[in-house]
Amino acid sequence: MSAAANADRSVRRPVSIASFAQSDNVRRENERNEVEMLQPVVAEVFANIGIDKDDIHFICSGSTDYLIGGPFSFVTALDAVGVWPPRAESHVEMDGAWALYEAWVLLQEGEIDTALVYSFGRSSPGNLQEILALQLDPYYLAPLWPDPVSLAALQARALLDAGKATEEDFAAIASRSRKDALGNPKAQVSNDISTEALMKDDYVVSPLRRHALPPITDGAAAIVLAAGDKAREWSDNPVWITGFDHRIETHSLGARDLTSSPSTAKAGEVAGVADGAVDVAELHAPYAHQEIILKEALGLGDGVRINPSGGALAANPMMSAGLIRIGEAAARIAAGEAGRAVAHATSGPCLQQNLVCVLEGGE
Amino acid sequence: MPEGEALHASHVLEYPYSRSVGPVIGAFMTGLRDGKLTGVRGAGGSVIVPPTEYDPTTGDDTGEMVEVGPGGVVESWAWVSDPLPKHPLDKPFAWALIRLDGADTALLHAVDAGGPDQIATGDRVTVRFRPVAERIGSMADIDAFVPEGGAS
Amino acid sequence: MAGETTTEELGPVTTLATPIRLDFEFTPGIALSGFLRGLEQGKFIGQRCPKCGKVYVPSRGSCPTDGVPTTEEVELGNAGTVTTYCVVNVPFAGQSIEIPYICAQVLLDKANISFMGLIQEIPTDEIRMGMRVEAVWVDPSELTPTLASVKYFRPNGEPDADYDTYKEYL
Amino acid sequence: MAERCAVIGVGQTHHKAKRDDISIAGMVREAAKMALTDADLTWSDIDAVVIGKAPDMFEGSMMPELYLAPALGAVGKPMLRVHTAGSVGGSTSIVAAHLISSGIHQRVLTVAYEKQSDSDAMWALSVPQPFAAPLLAGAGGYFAPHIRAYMRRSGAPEHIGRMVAVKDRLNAIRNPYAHLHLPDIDMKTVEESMMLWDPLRYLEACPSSDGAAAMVLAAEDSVSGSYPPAWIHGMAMRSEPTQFAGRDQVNPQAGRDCSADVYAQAGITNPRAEIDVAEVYVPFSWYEPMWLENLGFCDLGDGWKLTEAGATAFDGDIPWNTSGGVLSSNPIGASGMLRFLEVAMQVRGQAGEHQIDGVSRALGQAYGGGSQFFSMWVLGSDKP
Repeated sequence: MSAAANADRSVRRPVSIASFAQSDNVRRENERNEVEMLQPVVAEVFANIGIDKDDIHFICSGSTDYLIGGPFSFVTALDAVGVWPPRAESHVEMDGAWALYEAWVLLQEGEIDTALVYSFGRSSPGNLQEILALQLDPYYLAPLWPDPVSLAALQARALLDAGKATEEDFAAIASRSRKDALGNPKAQVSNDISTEALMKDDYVVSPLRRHALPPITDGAAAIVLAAGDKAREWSDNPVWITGFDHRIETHSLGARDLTSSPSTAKAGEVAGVADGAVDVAELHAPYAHQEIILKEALGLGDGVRINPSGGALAANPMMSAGLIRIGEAAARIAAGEAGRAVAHATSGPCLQQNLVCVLEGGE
Repeated sequence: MPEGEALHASHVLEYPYSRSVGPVIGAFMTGLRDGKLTGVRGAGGSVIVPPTEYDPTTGDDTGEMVEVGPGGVVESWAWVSDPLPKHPLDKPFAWALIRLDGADTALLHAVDAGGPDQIATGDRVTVRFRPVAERIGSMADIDAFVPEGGAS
Repeated sequence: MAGETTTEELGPVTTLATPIRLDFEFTPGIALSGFLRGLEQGKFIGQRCPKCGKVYVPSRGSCPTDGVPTTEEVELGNAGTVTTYCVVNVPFAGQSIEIPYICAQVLLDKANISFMGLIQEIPTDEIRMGMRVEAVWVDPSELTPTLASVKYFRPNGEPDADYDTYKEYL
Repeated sequence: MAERCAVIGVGQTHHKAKRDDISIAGMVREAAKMALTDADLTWSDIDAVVIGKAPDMFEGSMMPELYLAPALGAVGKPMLRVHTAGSVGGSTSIVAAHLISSGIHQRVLTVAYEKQSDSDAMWALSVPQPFAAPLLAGAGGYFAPHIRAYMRRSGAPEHIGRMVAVKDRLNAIRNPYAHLHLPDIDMKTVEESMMLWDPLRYLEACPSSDGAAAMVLAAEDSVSGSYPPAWIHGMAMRSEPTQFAGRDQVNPQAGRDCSADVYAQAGITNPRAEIDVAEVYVPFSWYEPMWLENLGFCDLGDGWKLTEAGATAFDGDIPWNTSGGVLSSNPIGASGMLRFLEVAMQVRGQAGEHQIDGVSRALGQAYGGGSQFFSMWVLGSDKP
């Protein structure tokens, strides 16, 4: 842990990402229900470190009812864990990255040492373009059914108009992401394709071409957090969370500067991103242009390796894509490829809500 | 049971939600029905459109309603060449953030511009309401915005 | 423009109708599909947890207490016990049966979980906890992969089950 | 070590079948502004916002915290959205409290709401899905068989449920924010009310309400407001599976474990003697005697005897649901927080007509789903 991070956040208790697992990310999980999709992921996240559910002190999950069009999907999902005897457990109607935040908060108090965090979502049963329109103001916006691609396109246009990026930049990000995804067995979209070739894609909603959009993905992910002795017991080289924060912006797109992300910048500042060199960043940028905005907000220079997993352009399972960023960033440190990494998650239209988690290896 | 044998069926989630709007949104919707665009004055004097009970940044209460538009400036836009079934127009159109004259924030709506080469950031557009008899006090009372001068 | 006249005539707008319709392709999942396909054949098919040995009918694919997949299929009979019940007297949207009627938790023999079933062929004031019942299936031509294949349960004439045999399922 | 945390502001809407005078944002602001005023704070004093509600299908607005962030002064701040079924109002309060007890924030605003009249509660709670069992019973039909099981186990006479229905409604008359005000209610009117799910009658079931609740929580060195702070002495959540072989739905293990945890934190060994007032999630009258046992206020099978003896009445030794409870106001997402909030009001001495004299310790409880999710806290007037 860097000295600066320690000085700023001396009250914070070190918490480690002890284990991470994710399902294959697929276009259509058409056979298994949520429980059946999640159960092997939970089993794997325990098996990775040789523990079972009885080693877990707190459980927190992230999901949303609207993806499959039925209330209380998080309720039955608990069967994938087997919460018997009864467990301290909670659920956020948010990406699992925020569930991880809730668990991390609890671990700060020192009363408990371990937590299981998981999230899941099948986007394939419904029409995501319509479903996500329901995230918008129910009086002024949702009745017009603006789809998330169109809203992202408004943001991309603003970025182009501001001279902060070109359409080639979007394609270059997609090209790099897909190429990196070749090394990620869990990725959904991966290939070796040049920026020039991608520029031949049609617009879906101008100025966004097909490659600048995330795939529609079904998937699930899980992380085990450990603090204190448990962290060292479960890993010889723990990956520590050394900074963690999240912020939200106003909902009204017309009251925001869409070319910047002050909420990411603020979360990054509180999380202490700038307190040390960043080797790797896993940014939850569902749309290619959003990576540019996030990089700027976090002050990440060209030396920072962005989304070695392929990022959300390679797989974007709703409610898990943010949690996976944290898992992937931790995996890079655990693999010795990075010493310090930044993970980011987003929610809402045009990066309305953002979370930043700083991870470090070492003692 | 082997893989590939799960049952499938179509599922429709449908409800005719009816929302009470309260005084501020209600004033805007009433204005639409009357063929007017309104905003609300925030604590710092800025005019917020569409109007909310609260300042979109500080959360402070907002104040008096003020008339804005009918014209405004395109702040950003996105061209939809294949409208989705629920979109407000069934022909190609632009979504746009439009800062109406007299407003300090932008409103999202559709612009019936004709083609992607007929619209640009900074363009002036004006509101086109539905016929009086079709207006009910909803965002759909605005048929679309159109380029000022009536290009299409 | 209509001007103020419209508002004078209609009063200010106070409500907004925002109908929402979303279409989904639904799947109950693999384990539950096994149960539903059983219903289509006029059978109750459950699954046993490999760890605790309990039989879930239906199973959603994972033992709720152990968190492991339930894989072994178990075919159950038609008979079961009413563990508890209520008499429904309230009309509500989506209801298809004439009130009053009996809703009971039915524990099928050899199963370790009860499910809610309709009880017929008995006056509502004669239902009791522990009553032995059997499933009455719809005509074979009408069997579907839903619980609607079970027309209802009715008393099967056996003496009531001893309270101790089902008290853990209350 | 956990930091001390206290409730320093409370606010709630007037709960009604239909708040047709207000938008969703307007409704949550009504409660939130009241809580801020109570704490003598403004939006800018708040570090983070935690919001909770039950299924988004009630209002047809997905993850509405995104839309509500500016309405709750959350712009530029952390905002969390909790959903744990019916216990959500309690869980939301607890998640908010942990932001303070963990030492991360100084002042947190927490809000819970439901605007059930935007749709229909029965529909939103049981949206029909393919292959699902035919809709046999409706909401109360899920719980009525468990009530019957309780009656069988405990030997409770039938009039106990009616006593609870009358008691909570008479308490509600003291509470200006309660949805139902039924001054003429008595045992006879309850008995004569329509039988819905035998053994449950109309007046023994909760209403469907629009409403919101809000609290401001603060760390020890950030306490403000004119009423004394209500200190958190213990808080916990517990969940168990919805259905499993041998599950006891009358006296769920998760509820017993949750209260045991909270009592241990608060140093309570005899809840009936050491808790002055309790606000407990009782959506159907019979859940009072059931939860009396589950929460350890008496021995197993004796809950109904406490109710019958008047122990839980307003002038009893352990008044339960002085606000009128869920039986009198039920905006589902907010119902749990209203329980947590009422005990804060009791401890702070700001409950007006429904104030019990000299409350130094109080228990708030919420449960949800099919009695498988529990959240509880114990508040006290003394610093823990």
